[in-house]
Amino acid sequence: MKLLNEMELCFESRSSNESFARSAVAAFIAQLDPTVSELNDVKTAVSEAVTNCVVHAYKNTIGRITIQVRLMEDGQVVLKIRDRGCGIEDVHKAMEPLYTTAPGEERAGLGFAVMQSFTDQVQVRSVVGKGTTVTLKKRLSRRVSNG
Amino acid sequence: MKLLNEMELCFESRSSNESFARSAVAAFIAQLDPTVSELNDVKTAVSEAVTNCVVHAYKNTIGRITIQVRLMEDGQVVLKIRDRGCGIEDVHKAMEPLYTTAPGEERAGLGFAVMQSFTDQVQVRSVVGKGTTVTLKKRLSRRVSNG
Amino acid sequence: MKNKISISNRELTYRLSGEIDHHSAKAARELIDTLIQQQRPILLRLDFSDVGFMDSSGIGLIMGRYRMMTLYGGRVTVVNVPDELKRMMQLSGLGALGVLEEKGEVYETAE
Amino acid sequence: MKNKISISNRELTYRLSGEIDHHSAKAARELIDTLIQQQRPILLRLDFSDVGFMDSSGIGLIMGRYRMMTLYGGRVTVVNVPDELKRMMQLSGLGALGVLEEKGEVYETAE
Ligand SMILES: Nc1ncnc2c1ncn2[C@@H]1O[C@H](COP(=O)(O)OP(=O)(O)O)[C@@H](O)[C@H]1O
Ligand SMILES: Nc1ncnc2c1ncn2[C@@H]1O[C@H](COP(=O)(O)OP(=O)(O)O)[C@@H](O)[C@H]1O
Repeated sequence: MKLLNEMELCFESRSSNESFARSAVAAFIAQLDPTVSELNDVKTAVSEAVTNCVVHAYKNTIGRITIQVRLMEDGQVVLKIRDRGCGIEDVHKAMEPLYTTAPGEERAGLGFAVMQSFTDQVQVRSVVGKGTTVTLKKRLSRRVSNG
Repeated sequence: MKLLNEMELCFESRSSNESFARSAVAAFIAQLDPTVSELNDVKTAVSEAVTNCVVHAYKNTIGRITIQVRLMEDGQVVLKIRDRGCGIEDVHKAMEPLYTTAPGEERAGLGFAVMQSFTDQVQVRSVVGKGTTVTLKKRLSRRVSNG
Repeated sequence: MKNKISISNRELTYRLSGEIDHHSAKAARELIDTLIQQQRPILLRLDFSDVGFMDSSGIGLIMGRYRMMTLYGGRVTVVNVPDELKRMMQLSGLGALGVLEEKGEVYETAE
Repeated sequence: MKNKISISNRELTYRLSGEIDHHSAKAARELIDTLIQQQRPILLRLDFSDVGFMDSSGIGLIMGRYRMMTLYGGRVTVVNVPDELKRMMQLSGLGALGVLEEKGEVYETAE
């Protein structure tokens, strides 16, 4: 499938960057003329993945988060959210709804569940001590352009 | 001066990315609570610098554009817009108002003049055949936070 | 303009606004918890009318307040959830705790 | 809703909207030029009421239409420039060409 456009975003794991990250991704995919609901889905999933880097991957430290976004010709959006943080020991368990290692910080354990519900596909690659890459795929409805 | 926050953005020199680039920068500096007019100034200057990469640096080809944004503690925003395109032979001449090498494409020759008028400082480093880096500095008024 | 906070008959209503994420939830949490401790309401009403975006941090925010109110013998109710946030609320299982006002009276904070 | 395009008495009014940059100026330019060639107006009125953002590509757009209209013996006038765009217009020197409607009548495109 042909790549239409691509961007990469790199920023520090400060919580004030959570809203920046999802706004920047939204501004980029706006090119595909998504519906309001599709845009909201992508923003929500990105917000979950970025928050996980801030809260879990770089707990108590500041590290770098990278987001790569690719827009494909068929309307598919491929997002990679990457950190070089602590990594996840048991990815399968981490992805279970309500599982969280940070209940004290009022994490609901729903981050991965939300990503799964709001996108078409979620892939997690993680190496303990090296970091985590979450890949999200979502197909946007292509609307007939009238101009 | 202490660095508060930093991000880097990398994207292809497609004209459809011009609006994405200025929106992403605006979303990032929103943290400093700029006035509407300051936000508009920064967006305008970024739009000029990015358009120059699309139109001049990578004329007829697609290359990579990088934007680095740093937010300093005193409210200063430092923006670097970098391309690896054709470079500028005579920077001094290029910066003269109304000078343009692309009148056929309806460039008004005002890009640098606008950057200068809408920010506090413009620096250009360019090597022919290697590329150009434009550094823009703008001090935002710090407003007393009430919450 | 509706009030952000209204207190009467030991009912505390807090109207959230803007985007709720991990960053913004922190400030809301601190303010609400201070109010709960000062006022000791028997009902905490969280009004979502003006929330334009929310990720699962919003669920954590509700759950945390639910725990606190239960501890003090009170209850929590979540009202005026915009359509865009309904899927998130459903996914959360909050419904099972009985905190989501299904339709009920249209509640408005004092003018 | 005002019309985007209105033509009467050989006056062509075109209401731009949204953000004008190098990317979006291209589409506007093509449409306006087609209209000029078909309609041969003696006055082209560019209405900026609904323009929320503009970089120097907007100046290039005006200058290009100015050249074309002058070639055909007509003129260009720029109306309803929002405050945020005034600095850009001033900087451009367009004032010297006499295309900027200073205050003048409040012009509105047909309902
Ligand atoms: N990027 C990451 N780096 C390290 N650990 C992570 C990362 N993302 C998720 N985790 C782990 O997976 C668990 C479940 O994540 P999630 O479903 O998003 O819930 P929550 O963020 O609410 O804890 C987290 O509690 C954490 O232990
Ligand atoms: N990033 C760049 N790479 C190569 N040449 C550039 C770049 N930016 C500007 N220039 C040169 O400088 C000239 C003046 O630029 P500018 O003032 O922005 O006006 P305009 O973009 O309207 O031509 C351009 O016409 C071009 O020749």
